[in-house]
Formats: sequence, C-alpha cells, structure tokens
Amino acid sequence: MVTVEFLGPIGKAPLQMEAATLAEVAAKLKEDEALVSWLQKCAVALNDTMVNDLNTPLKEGDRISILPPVCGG
Amino acid sequence: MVTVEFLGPIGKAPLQMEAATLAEVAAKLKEDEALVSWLQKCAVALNDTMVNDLNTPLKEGDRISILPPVCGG
Amino acid sequence: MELYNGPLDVKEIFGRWLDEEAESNYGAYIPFVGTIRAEDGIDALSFDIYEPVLKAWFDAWQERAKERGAVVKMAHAIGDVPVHTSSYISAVFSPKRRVALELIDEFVEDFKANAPIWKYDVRNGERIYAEDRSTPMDGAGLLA
Amino acid sequence: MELYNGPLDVKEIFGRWLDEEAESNYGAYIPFVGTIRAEDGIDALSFDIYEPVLKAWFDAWQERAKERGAVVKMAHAIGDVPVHTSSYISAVFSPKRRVALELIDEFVEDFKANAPIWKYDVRNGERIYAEDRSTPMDGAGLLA
Repeated sequence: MVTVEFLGPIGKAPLQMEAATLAEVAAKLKEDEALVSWLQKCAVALNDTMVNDLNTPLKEGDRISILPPVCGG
Repeated sequence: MVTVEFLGPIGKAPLQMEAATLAEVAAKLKEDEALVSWLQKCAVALNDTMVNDLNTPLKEGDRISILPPVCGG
Repeated sequence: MELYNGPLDVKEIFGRWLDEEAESNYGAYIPFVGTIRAEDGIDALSFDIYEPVLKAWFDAWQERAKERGAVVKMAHAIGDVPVHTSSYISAVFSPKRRVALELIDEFVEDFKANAPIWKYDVRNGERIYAEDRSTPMDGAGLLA
Repeated sequence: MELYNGPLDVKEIFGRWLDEEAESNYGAYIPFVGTIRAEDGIDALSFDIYEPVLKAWFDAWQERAKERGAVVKMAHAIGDVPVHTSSYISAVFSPKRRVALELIDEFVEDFKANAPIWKYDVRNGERIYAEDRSTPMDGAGLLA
C-alpha cells in the first residue's frame, strides 16, 4: 500500500492504494473526475522529494504528495 | 571670472580664470602638467549640473567642478 | 529557514540576520521584504506551507549560494497575514554586490515558481484559493 | 537622501524606511546594505562626497522610479567607516516584485558608476585614494 496526499487547496483526504509505479497511481486517481483538472497542473513528490518520471517504482509505505499551483511571498 | 574646483582626491585649491567656454577652461588647465592625467578621467559639472559639451558658454561667476573617478558604496 | 504563524516581525528578522553575519566579511546584504497589499477588497492573505518540500528546496538553494560564496536566508508566514503586514522575507549575503544582486533575483523568482506555498484571499472571513495568481511547479502535469 | 558622518546605523535606517512606507501599499521593499570588508590589511574605508551633484543624481533617480510607480531611498557615510560596519544603504519600494528587483540592480549599479563619491583605504592612519577600484563618471575626459 502507498498513501496519496493532496496538499493545499485541493482539500481532499489522503487515499491508500496498491500501486507499483506512479503510472498506476495516475490511472487510479483519474477515476475521480474531480481530480482530473487538478492533475494537469499538479506536481508530485515521493516521500518529500520532487519526482518527474511516471515509471518511478513504488514500495510499501511510500507517500506520494500532490502539489497544486503555488504562490508564496 | 569663473572658478574651477577640484573634487575628492585631486587635492588642489580652486582656481579663478577668465574663460568664455569650457574649451577655454580646458586649454588653461592643460598648462598644468600635473592636471593632464587627471583631466583624461575626470567628468565636469557646471554650477552643479553635469555637462558634456566643450562649447558650453560660461558667464561671470560660474563654478566648474572637476570630478575624478568615483567609487561609492 | 524560519516559519511563523501570522505576520513577520520584519525589523527583528532583518536585524538578527545582520547580526548573525556581522563578522562573516560579506560586503553586500540584500533582503527582499514582501508585504500584503490592500487590493480587491481583501482583509488579509493566508498561506499553507508544505514544510518538508520547502526545506528541501531551501537546502538546495543554500548549496547553490555556497558555490558562489554567498548565503541565503528565508522567513515566511503560515496562516493569515493582514493587509500592510509582511508575509515573506528572503535575503542574500555575499562578498561582492554583483553576485548578491543576481542571486536575490534568481532566489525570489524561483521561490515564487517552486516553493510549496499556497495563497488564499481572505474576504469577510472566507478563505479563497488565489488560483489565478498561482503557478504550476516545475514538472506539473506528471499524473495527468 | 541621508548623509552621515561615520558608519550607518543600519537597523535604525532600515526600520525607519519600513515605517515611512508602512501605509503606502508597496508589496516589495528591497534594501541593499553595503558593509566594509576586511581585506588588504585596511582598518577602514573613508569617503568624500560632493553633495550638490549627488543630490541631483538622486533626484533624477527619484523621478525615474516614480515613473515606474516606485520609490528609491539612499543613505551614505562621509569620512571613516571601520571594517565590518556599513557605509551605504539604498532601497527600492514598489507595488510589485519585478519592478523592485530590476530597479535595485539598476539603481545600485548606476550609483557605483555615477554617484560623486570618492573612496580611500585607511591603513595605519593614512588615507589612500582607491584609484584602481574607481570608475570615471559618464562624460569623463571632456577637458582632456
């Protein structure tokens, strides 16, 4: 199981799912229509490190963060 | 009569002279060999306004300032 | 990196950073102070921060600054920050002015683009995500 | 524009400028603080200033900043400024960060090139013109 958490304004409780890669996470998240428009503009962190590769392998207990558009300052 | 003053590190007392233009001031200053190397790198103000034209006409009482290379901050 | 609940004490932070580097022999110190503007009828802005990723972002910048002989510092507010108070201070110290002027620009711009901080307008007690002013982070869209 | 005999009280100046613009609705405040570095065995740097031309230079900058919706401020030391104390602070306030970041760079660089200020190294009580670090002003050589 991995955990997917939704940061800032997304306002959605964390999900737990079985997934071997980020591509599998993507497929599962897209089943929720409300998330599709967020996913287009969100970046992704794996265990608090930003990631850029859908083939990134996942292991038990991994934590995936979904980061919507930012505006600090 | 106009007055020529030498600012900062030049360390020279002001001069008074008759001159109708800045070109005439330049000619008189160049008679002093010690000034020649300064003049190459000095900018000029007339009554505290920076000037760039040798033909600038002068009038009685004008004050010409010779400004050597700067380094504020 | 310093995070505070509510507005920053700008003078305290500026002065303390100055003191921290008083003997470090840096010739240039450039802080950037961000203050909440009164506009569009807002009472305040409000901020969420994801601290672990912000810390990683800041640590990477600290390394980048070090390679150029410089130091960066940063403070940000969490939660509500009323109009005309400050939410953000960053700063660069470096031996020479050119590096400091270039770094503060790069540091502040990358902060705006990639620091994991979310901004909300606060109007009549309501907190509304400032979506139109927000920027997708580098790598956004990976899961789309 | 503020001129002081000896080192600047950096915290006082920073804080006072902050207070002066507290209600002006500027979103960005960027000061640049210049501090005397210990190098080449100097005890201090020392400065001569020609105030009338500096004032004209500063007033022209104030106008330029105004056209971009911004404000510039400046303080400089006259006479001796010991190592690790500050001789120079300039600052930009503007509604938005981009203008502030660009203006502080232009303002500080033009200051270095054209503010009528002369710098001397102070070593063992002797005051030596920092000729090698000095720049001829725009229009230099007119009388050569």
